[in-house]
This record gives sequence, structure tokens and C-alpha cells, in this order.
Amino acid sequence: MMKGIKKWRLFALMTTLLVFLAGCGREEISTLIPAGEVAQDQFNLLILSSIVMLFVIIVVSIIFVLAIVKFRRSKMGEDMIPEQVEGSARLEFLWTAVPIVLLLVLAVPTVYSTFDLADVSTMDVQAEDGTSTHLTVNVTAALYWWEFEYPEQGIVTAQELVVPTDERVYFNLISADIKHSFWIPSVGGKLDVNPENVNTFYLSFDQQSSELEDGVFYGKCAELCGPSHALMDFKVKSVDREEFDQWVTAMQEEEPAAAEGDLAQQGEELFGADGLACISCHATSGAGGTGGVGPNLATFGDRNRVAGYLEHNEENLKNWIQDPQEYKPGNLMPDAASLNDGEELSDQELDALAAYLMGLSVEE
Amino acid sequence: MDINQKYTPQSWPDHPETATLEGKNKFIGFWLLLAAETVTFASLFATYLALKDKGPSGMEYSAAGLFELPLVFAMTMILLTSSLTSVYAMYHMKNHNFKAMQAWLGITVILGATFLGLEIYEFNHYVHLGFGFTNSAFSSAFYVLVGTHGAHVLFGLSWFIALMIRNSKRGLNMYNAPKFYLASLYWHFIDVVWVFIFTVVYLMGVIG
Amino acid sequence: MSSIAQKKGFGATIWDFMTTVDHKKIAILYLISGGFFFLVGGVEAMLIRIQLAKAGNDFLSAGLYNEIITMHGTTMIFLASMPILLAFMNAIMPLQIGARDVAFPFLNSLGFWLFFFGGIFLNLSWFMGGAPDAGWTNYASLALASEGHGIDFYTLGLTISGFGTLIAGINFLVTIINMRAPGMTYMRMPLFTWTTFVASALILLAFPPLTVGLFFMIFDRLFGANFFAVDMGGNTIIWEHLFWIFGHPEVYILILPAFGIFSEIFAIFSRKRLFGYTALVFATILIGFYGFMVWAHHMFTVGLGPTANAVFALATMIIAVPTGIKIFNWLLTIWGGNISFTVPMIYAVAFIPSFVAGGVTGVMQAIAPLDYQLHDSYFIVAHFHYVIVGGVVLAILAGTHLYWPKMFGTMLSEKLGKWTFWFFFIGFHLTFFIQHFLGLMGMPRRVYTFGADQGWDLFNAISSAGAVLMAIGVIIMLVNVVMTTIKNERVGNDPWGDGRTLEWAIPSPPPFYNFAQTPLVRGLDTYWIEKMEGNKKGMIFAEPLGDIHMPNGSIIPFVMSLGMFIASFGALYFLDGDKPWALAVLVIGMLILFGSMLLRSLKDDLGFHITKAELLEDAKGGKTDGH
Amino acid sequence: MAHDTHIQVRSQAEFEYAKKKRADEMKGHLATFAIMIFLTLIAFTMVAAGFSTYLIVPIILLLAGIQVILQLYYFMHMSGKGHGMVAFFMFCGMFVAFITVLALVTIVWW
Ligand code: HEA
Ligand code: HEA
Ligand code: HEC
Ligand code: CUA
Ligand SMILES: [Cu+2]
Repeated sequence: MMKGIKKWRLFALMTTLLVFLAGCGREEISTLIPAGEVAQDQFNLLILSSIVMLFVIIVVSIIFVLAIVKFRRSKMGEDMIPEQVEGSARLEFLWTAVPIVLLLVLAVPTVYSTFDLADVSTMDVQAEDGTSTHLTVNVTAALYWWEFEYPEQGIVTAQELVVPTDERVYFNLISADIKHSFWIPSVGGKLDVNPENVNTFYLSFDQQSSELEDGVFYGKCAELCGPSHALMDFKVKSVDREEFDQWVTAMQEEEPAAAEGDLAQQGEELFGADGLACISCHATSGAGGTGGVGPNLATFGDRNRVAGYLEHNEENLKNWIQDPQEYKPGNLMPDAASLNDGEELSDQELDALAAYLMGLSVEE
Repeated sequence: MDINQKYTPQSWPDHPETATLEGKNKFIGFWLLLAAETVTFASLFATYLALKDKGPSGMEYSAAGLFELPLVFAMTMILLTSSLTSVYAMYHMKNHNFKAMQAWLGITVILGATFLGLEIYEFNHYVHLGFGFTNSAFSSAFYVLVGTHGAHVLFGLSWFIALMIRNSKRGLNMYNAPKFYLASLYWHFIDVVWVFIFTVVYLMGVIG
Repeated sequence: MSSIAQKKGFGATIWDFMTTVDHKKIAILYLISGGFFFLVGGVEAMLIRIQLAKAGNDFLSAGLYNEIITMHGTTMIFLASMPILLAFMNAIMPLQIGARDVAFPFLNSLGFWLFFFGGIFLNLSWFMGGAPDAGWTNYASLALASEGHGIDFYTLGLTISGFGTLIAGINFLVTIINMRAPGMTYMRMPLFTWTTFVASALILLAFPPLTVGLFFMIFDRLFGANFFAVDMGGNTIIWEHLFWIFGHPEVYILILPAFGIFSEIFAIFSRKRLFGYTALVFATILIGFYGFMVWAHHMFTVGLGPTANAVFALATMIIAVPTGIKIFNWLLTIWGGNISFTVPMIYAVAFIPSFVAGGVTGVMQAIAPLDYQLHDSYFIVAHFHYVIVGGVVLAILAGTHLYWPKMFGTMLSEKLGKWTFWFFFIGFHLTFFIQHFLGLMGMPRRVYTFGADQGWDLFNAISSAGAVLMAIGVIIMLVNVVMTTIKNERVGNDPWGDGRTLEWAIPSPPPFYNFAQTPLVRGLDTYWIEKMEGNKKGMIFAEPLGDIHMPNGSIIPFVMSLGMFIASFGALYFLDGDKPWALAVLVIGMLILFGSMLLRSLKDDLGFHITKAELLEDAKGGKTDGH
Repeated sequence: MAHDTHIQVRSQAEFEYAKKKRADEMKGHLATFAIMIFLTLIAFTMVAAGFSTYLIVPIILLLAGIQVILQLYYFMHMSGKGHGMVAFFMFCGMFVAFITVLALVTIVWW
């Protein structure tokens, strides 16, 4: 039966290797394919510690396998009484000292990195004209959705974060209700979004998301926050600085792009204060806020997902509007019927809303 | 151990509380409980310190504006004195002088009850001022910390009284001596906690 | 069951167990109820794995899934693992030190019943409007927002059972400090006794912060306090600190007794004295001590600042050293031994690589910046199931086989035992090994579903398949227990043949008064010493045969716990508004509790004596009735 | 267990001696009490007198610490015979208490 164990260990080793060789997961979301300085640092720590740990495991395994192979009763004889050894001070010293050395190897980069990753002192550095040299994004997490405010630029977006590549981006995190955690696995580790204080850290995005299969990095909420915690995803578009600036300018244009076409115009009316009053929770201009009741929909047409995780098409959008609870249990958007005096929306009305929302776009 | 065994001051052992195995067990067990209580109160103190003066915006009361020292001073003196009277009770317990022990315990109980009365008065006063349990994080932390101490006082008093009544007719023996001893240990511990309460909550509260 | 119980009718047996203060019977109670809760937690685990078997599965709804993981974690840790370990401590530790019983038999029973009613209370939530759903860590902001009474079942239930555990801890400490047989110095105590000692010390100092945190939560949710209400000035991080100041020592409360069981097994089945006994003892103490200084490693991502993170990272890493000392001493114990691969030994042997794999991932998580990636991902789930299942559960299974004859007087089948082992062991690695990679691939924990677009399907399916193997293993184990009980082949004092410590020197199961004469301990592994010197009587005794004083059984612990149980329902519904009877229930429960306490203190309980004549009769094979 | 309470009657001289010792000890307790009252007075006076906060806080905490030691060692006899384990566990308790307080005053905010 001990052969079984040996085989298992081999098997485990093989899977490890295989998995690593296969590149491990999808680029958009795997920590093993780092796409930024922070993630790279953390990946290096992962590799370093894995090597140390593998060494520990190998040493233990060798002693272990030798012991159980050499000293089995079938070899030693039924009646053999082994010598009752008390111990050995020299060995005790050895296996105290060696692990300490191994831990020191880990401790140094740990401490260095801990302070390095927490260093946000350059966040407030200002250029001569008084603007910050670095981009800062205020992230507000709310029950199952994310708001991204760019205070310097005076714009707000939701669910999809747009950032410039190859520079540090600073984040201020605060929760509007309960605790969440902000995590973009392939770009860097997470930081909790607490209700009582602002947490600050930085990330950098070294790869343009358009090179990815899905065109976006995946972001996650990593702290249990209720039934739809699993669905509290967001997406990240990293674009070069130039493109980013264009996007900001487009967002800053006060007026939301006018709805094009009859259907969309009808949708706009429905959306507005005289219709279903969606507008009371959802802003449709990048510059406007709604007090954070619902996600800003100014860029809805450019989105990659509906509600953070559903495929971005009209079908899903209409379903969502009809019955949000079905798709994100416990979320705070009322279903369409309750906004429409208890009546279901007609297909035509849904089509109109969908057309309108899909037309909201700041990208050309 | 025989509960009917009668002792004279001369046959009464030096340390009746640990003279039997049962006594020894109770003794160690009780001290361990006190170690756990130390951590309990530390958690309460730690929380109190973290939440001191924290409340909704526009909160009316902060520690500096609320606490008044004269009453606390009186309470402190009373409780400290009751610690001494319980030492006297144990002194007589070791001398196997049951009557004197009961008398000193009686004084201890009276002092303790006075303390508790003052505390209830104090709480009542604060509530009337509009500083209620549910008003702010600060108020919750305050009432739970000081109230838990008060609950311990109450329990200590009940313990003393129960022991005094239960044993009033049978005098001291190996069965009840450890119980008296432990009750007095408990009383000292309550005093220890109070020392920190008046220092950390009231004195440090008043100076802001 | 003991021979005395069998002669009685069913009702009398139940009554006997409800009133017993005998540590061996209480051990059986712990084992049965802990085992039951293990099955409950295991079924919950299976539901989790079914739900996650494929992407976008809708087997469980989102809310229900959160209730199930919460109850799975809580049940497994508080209601399954700890009680089963307490069962072994109760059954074996007093025998190992040659004591007649634990220091406080009455409190021992109270501790059990509090745990039991707490566990029942917690699980009644399923039938009374929904279970807790904020994770076993019950983080404050989510817990305060949670609707219904689930969280209240959690806080009140854990408070009750927490008191029970605290009582058990104090009891064991006093027993070990005061009741060791003559000659049993601290440095001659078997390792299982040592780990019981240190784990009990951890219980003593770690449970109070949990209790305080739970009380805050109860006050906040049920009585309008504001400890964690952010808009009222409260702070949710306080809960996290209090929970983890308890929570980290808690995991050592689980693993240390497991280490103790394995230490016994390695020595017995290698027929060899523990290598580096002194080092093992000091490593145990060190682990317990360090255990209190590392809790914030669960909070690296909270934003405590780099200084706190660095300090706690380093402190955490240090624990690898004493743990390593243990691992290597065990290896050197079997090295040069004469290893017999019985079922307990197979578990012990399998434990070493499994636990080391789990331990080293723990050290990886201790690297704070790396933990920013690992935290709350499936890597964590993999880590702790490796240490818990690969350490604690393997120890529980090993201990069950090892001590079954001592507790019940009959041996579990070795053959079925091996089947259980292989299913469970392979299933375990299949389930959890792959989860490391899921975590690294970006899968957060506590997600009720995942999309097919994230590349996690295959690994999750493999993981679920592994869980099925584990379940098969557990079922074989149940079959084993039933068949063994039916067959009921009696065994002697030392059924494994190579017992080394005192518990193997007396009959299986031991008579209710344990040792008729207190043994004299002449060294470490005292029974082994006597055996090697050819002592026919088994032991040398420290006292002549004489009367034995025994405590009386009592129903009061049961009634007290029932009182707390009832009062908790009152507290639970107290502020509901539409339930005026709640206050009455609260008061009635409290009256039962304090009434029975009063009764206990007013009624002297002096116990009874077994006379020398009865003992002699018993030794000849006659039966002494307990009462 | 029946045998651990054999009764020992002391001689008159022994008895007198023990009694005297207890009376002496009681005097010591009285002195301890006086010190405790005194320390309390200092603490309250300092606050009433309104010295600087930075001066007062460490001093009154120190005074509280001294009082606790007096209670534990004199009134509760923690240095007495058979108190080894007791002292050990109390110190462990205080250690955990200390780091708990330290943590909650340093790494929990506002
Ligand atoms: C029995 C339970 C148990 C045990 C024994 C451990 C042991 C350890 N644990 Fe684990 N842990 C848990 C149960 C346990 N843990 C649970 C339940 C959680 C999650 C809770 C939740 O969030 O729900 C958790 C989470 C957890 C975290 C938090 C992760 C996060 O949420 O972000 C961390 C971080 O540091 C950690 C670290 C460690 C370390 C360093 C050890 C060490 O004690 C391990 C030491 C052992 C070894 C290292 C192996 C043997 C040593 C050698 C062979 C010597 C040579 C080795 C080296 C030089 C490395 N654990
Ligand atoms: C002692 C602790 C312990 C133990 C033993 C286990 C055992 C198991 N755990 Fe658990 N687990 C935790 C403690 C434990 N777990 C904790 C603390 C959490 C975190 C919770 C949280 O996030 O809050 C967790 C979370 C957790 C998750 C993550 C959930 C999530 O984050 O979304 C998963 C997923 O795979 C899992 C799986 C398993 C499995 C498959 C087992 C298996 O080993 C179980 C094996 C047992 C069986 C298979 C029993 C089978 C029984 C039968 C078949 C019964 C037959 C019935 C009758 C005859 C009546 N556990
Ligand atoms: C009470 C406030 C409220 C009202 C009124 C409201 N919503 Fe919402 N809406 C929300 C919230 C909150 C969310 C985020 C839900 C989540 O992801 O958990 C949301 C999400 C959405 C989304 C998905 C956003 C995204 O980024 O993918 C769409 C589309 C949407 N709402 C459209 C509408 C329409 C159309 C109406 C009117 C019929 C409407 N909403 C009315 C609160 C509201
Ligand atoms: Cu937000 Cu999970
Ligand atoms: Cu931990």
C-alpha cells in the first residue's frame, strides 16, 4: 500500500508541472499570468516561496519514505524490540536552525514588499500647474456594484474601470454599505473595502486589455457580502494614456449623447422622470452623480457585461430590467413592474429601453 | 472528607481552602477562571478604548462632558474598603472564628450593596441626561464595560449571601471553607477590575 | 456500551447517560454527538461540492448556499471536531495520568450539555426561518445587515456551547495540575496529556474574546447597541480582531490534540519511545504561546498598515519552526522502529505529508504581500482543509480506531478500516489539492456559482468528484461501527499489544472507578517499563486497596443547560415586537437556570463510597453497580 | 481520597505561633490597604488638580498597576505556596489581555 502513496506523490508532482505548463487559467483573471508591476512582485514571491516549500516537502518526503520502507515490521521481524532512543540534541539543533534560515530567506522580501506596496506617498504629488501627476480613482463599493469616480477629472462611471497603462494608478476605497473587497487578480492583490475608513493603494496595468480574449480584465469582490457576492464582478479596460485622455474628454461632455432613432427616443422618455423614473437612481452623463443609488449608465453601450456578469446583449438587458432579482438575488434595483404601477412592461417598452441604453456610449 | 467533622481552632489547618483535594481543585480551577476573566475584561476595555467618544455626528455626550468624579471617588473608597473587610473575614476564617467571619462578611455585603446602589443611581442619572445605552457606540461600550463589572458585583454579593445563609447553622468545615475563600478571591478580583475602571474610564475620561 | 448499562432497559440507559458524571460516559456522549454533527457538516460539504460541480449550477440558490457554507464551517469546527477531540480527552487523559476521574465531574457533565444544547440551538435555525449566512467568521457589517434570525441563532448558540467548552478546558487543566498519580511528573506525562493541557490553556484564554464579541453582536442585533453600527460610531474591525484573537488559537486548539494522538500512535506502532520527548513538549508549548500573537494574519488585506502587516507576517512564520521540530521528531521516532501498519498507523503515516503540505501553504499565506493575492481565494480553502482534514480529521479517524477498544471494549474491523482510509485519503487529496490552483487562477471563496467564462470548470468538477470518494469512505466507516457493535468481540487491557501508557494497563472499557488502586509511575511510558521488566500484575501500585470515593450522578447539568436553551429563544425573539411571549420565555429559561444553580448550591453533594469488599468482588468478575 | 484529611491537632505552642503569624499578616494587610487608599487619592487629586494629560495618564496607569499587584500579591496571596501554576496562568492571561488592548488601541481606527 505504501507504493500507492509513492505513486500518489509522483502523480501530484506531475499535475503540478502540467498545470504550470498549461499556463494556468485565463489571462483575464489568473494571478499566475501577471499583467502589472504589483502582480509581478507578488508572483515572484509566489515562485520564491514555492521553491522553498518544495524543498521542505522534498526533504520531509525523503526521510519519510525511507523510514516507512526500511523499518516495516515485515522486515524487522514480529518480535524485534527496537532500541528506545531518547533523542539527539544535535539533530534538534539542525532542524531548528535550517527552517529559521529558510524563513529568513522569505522574511526579507516579505518585509520589503509589504512596505513597498503600501507606499502611497507619491499619490498627492502635484505638477507645477497644481494637478496631480498620478491618476487617482475613488472606488465606492455598494451592494453588488462598483462606482468609479475620477475626482480630478470630475467624472463617474460604474462597473467598468478605465485606466491608463504603464503608470501607477492610485485607489481610494470605501464602502457605501457593508464590507467588500477589491480584487483584480491578474493585476494585483486585493484590498478590503471597509464601511468605516478609506483604504488606499496603487496598482499598475502593464498590458492593454484589448489584447485579451475578452478585451477586459476581470475584477472580483473578494469578501462575502450577501447572496450575490459571487456575481459582484467588474471589468477593467486598460488603454494607453492617449486613448485614456480621449475617453476622459468624451466623458466630461456635459450632455449625454442624444438618443438616436425613434425606439431609442421612446426609451429615453421611459427612462426619464415622466416615465419609469429610472433616472432617479441612474445618471446617464459621465459628469453627473446620482448620490450613488444605482450605477451610472453613461457608458452602458460600451460595456462588456450587463450588471457586471451577464453577457452584453439586448436579451439579457431586457431580462435584467424585467426582473433584476432573478439575476442578482438581493440586489437593490426594483423590478420593472413595481416601477410601472404593478404592470409588467410590454415587449415594445422593453425594446425601447434596451435600444436607448445600448445607445449610451462615449467611445466612437 | 466528612462534612460532619468538627474542628477546633487548634485542629483547624493553616490553609483550610487547600487542605482537601476537592478544595485544591476548586482553588486552582477558580484561579484559572480568573485568568479567563482577565481576558474577558481586557476585551471589554479594549473595545471601550477603541470606541471612546465615538458616536453619530452631532453626538451630545463625550466622556469629558459626562463623568463626574465625586461620586466615582465615593464608590471607589467603598469598594476598596470592602476589599479590606473581606480580608478580615478570611483572617477570622483561618482562625476558625465563624461568628467574626460572618460579621465581617456582613459588612462586606453592606458595602458592596452600597456600591451597587450608587452605580445604579449613576446609570439612572446618565439615562435621564439623555445618555442611553442605544445612543452611540460610546454609550454602548460604556454601559457594557461598567455594567459587566456591576453584574460581577451583583453575583459576588449573591454568592456571599447564599454562603452565609446556607452555612449559618453549621459553622466552618472542610467542605465550606474553600467556598468562602473563593468568594473572597472573587471579591478582590472585582476590586482589581474596578481599579482599572476608575482609572481608564473615569479619570482618563474626565481629562479627555 | 458498558456492561452495566446493557443490563438496564432502554429508558434507564438514557437516564443513566443524562445524569452521568463519569468521564468515560461523557466521552461517549461527546463522541456520539460530535460524530452526528460531523455527518451533518459532511452532508453540507457534499451539497457545496454538488453546487460547485459545474459552472452556473442552480442546485442551490444564492442565499441557501451562504447558509450552507456558514453552517458547514461552524458545525465542523465547533460542533464536530472540537467535541470529538474532547471525547478522546475525556476518555483517555484521566487514565493516562492515573486519575480516578476529572477534577470536576459535575462540571464535566455541564460542559457537555451546554455544548450539546448550543449545537442543537444552532441547527434549529434550519427549521425556524433560516440559518446564519455571514460565513463562519460572521463579519460584522454583513451580520448586522442579515435579515431574519439566522445570525442570532449563531451568536446565541455559540455563546452557549462556548461556555461548555470553557468549562471543559478549565476542568482538564485542573485535572492535570492536581490529579496526576504519584510519580507522574510533568515531564513524564504522555504527549496526548500534554497537548490536552496546552489546548485547554488555549481554550481558557481564547474563548473569552469570542464570548465578548458574540455578546456585542447579540446586544447590537437584539438590544439596539452600536458596537458595530458604523453610522452610530461603531467599528466593524473590532469584531474582526476579537474573532481572530480567538480564531487563530482555535485552530491550534484543534491541531494540538491531533498532534497528541499521532504522537501516541507513532510510539505505539513503531514500538519505540518518542524521539526527542522534551523537544516535543516544548514545541507544543511554544506553538500554544505563539498562537496568540499572529491573529492579524487573517486580516492582512483589511488595511491595518504595513507595520502591523510586517510584524504579524514575521510572527506567523516563526510557528513553522516548532511545528517542524515536531514533524522531524516523529520521523525520527519511526526511524529505526518496528513499524506495524495498523489502521491508526496508516492514518498517522498519511498525516505527515498531508499536514506538511498544508502547513507550508500556511507559511506562504504568512507572506503578507503574497496573501493580498491569496486571501479569500480558494487557495485559503485548500490550505485550511489540508491542515484540518489532513491533520485534525485524520487524527480523529485514527483516534477512533485506536481508542475504540478502550472506550467500547471491542475492536473496529481493520479491513474495513483500510477501505475507509483509502477512499478518504485519495478523495481528500483529489478534492483539495486542485483547489490551490483554483485560487491562484482567481477563484474567490464563498461564491455560490461561477461563470463558464473563467476557466474553472474542470478543476471544480475534479474537486467535487474527490468529495464523493470521501463520502464513500465515511459511509464505510459507519458500516464498520455498526458491524463491530453487533459482533461485539470483547478485548483485553492492551488490544494493540504494544501499549505504552497507563490507559492500556486497565480493562477495556475500564470499570467506572478506573484504577482500583492508584498506580505508581516510574518513568515515561510507564506501562511499557513494567511490561519490559516482566511485571505480571501490570503495574506497581501507590496505595493499598481501600474504599473509593465517587461523585453522585446528577440531572442538574442537563436542566441548567436546558434553561439556557429556553432563555435563548426568549432573547432571540425579544425585540421582534409581535411576540409578546418572548419575554416570558426568557424569564422562564433564566428561572430554570438560576433555580437549578441554587438547588445545586443548597443541596450538598457528597458522593458515595465503594467499599474494599465490593472492589474485591469486582476484581473476581462480579459486577458492582454504580449506584 | 478519604485519607487526605487526617486531622492534626497542634500543640498549644504551635497554635499560638500560627495565630501570632496570622495577626502579623493582618497588620501587613492593613498597611497594604492604607497604601492603596493613598495611591487612589493621588490619582484622583492629580486629575482634580488638572495637570497635563501627558503627565497624568502614564502616572495613573502606573498607580493602577501597583494597586493590582498589591491586591494580587497581598490580598490574594499569589506568591504563596502552591500558587506556581496560578501565577503562570494569571501572567498568561495578562499577556493576552495586554496584546488585546494594545491591538485595539493601535490598529482599529477612529
Ligand atoms: C488546524 C487548523 C490550522 C492549522 C494547524 C493552521 C496552521 C497554519 N496556518 Fe492556517 N488557517 C486555518 C487553519 C489552520 N491553519 C483556517 C481554518 C484558516 C482560514 C479561516 C477562514 O478564513 O475561514 C487559516 C488561514 C490562514 C491564514 C490566513 C489566510 C487568509 O485568509 O488570507 C494564514 C496566513 O498567514 C495561515 C497561516 C498558517 C500557518 C503559518 C500555519 C502554521 O502553523 C503551519 C506550520 C507547519 C508547517 C510549516 C509544516 C511543517 C514544518 C516543517 C516541515 C519545517 C520546515 C518548514 C518551513 C521552513 C516552512 N492560515
Ligand atoms: C473541521 C473543519 C472542516 C472539515 C472537516 C471540512 C470538511 C470538508 N469541507 Fe469544509 N470548510 C470548513 C471547515 C471544514 N471543512 C470551514 C471553516 C469552511 C469555511 C466556511 C466559510 O467560508 O465560512 C469550509 C468551507 C468549505 C468549502 C468552501 C466553500 C466556499 O468558500 O464557498 C468547501 C468547498 O469545497 C468545503 C468542502 C469540504 C469537504 C468536501 C469536506 C469533506 O472533508 C467532508 C467529508 C465528510 C463527509 C463527506 C461526510 C459524508 C457524510 C455522509 C455521506 C453522511 C451519510 C449520512 C448519514 C448516514 C446520515 N468546505
Ligand atoms: C431604486 C433605484 C433604482 C431604480 C429606480 C432603477 N435601478 Fe437600475 N439599478 C439599480 C441598482 C442598485 C443597480 C445595481 C444592481 C447590482 O448590480 O447589484 C442597477 C443596475 C441596473 C443596470 C445594470 C447596470 C450595469 O452596469 O450593467 C441596468 C441596465 C439598469 N439598472 C437599468 C434600469 C432601468 C431601465 C430602470 C428603470 C426601469 C432602473 N434601472 C431603475 C437601482 C435602480
Ligand atoms: Cu461584495 Cu462580495
Ligand atoms: Cu490563523
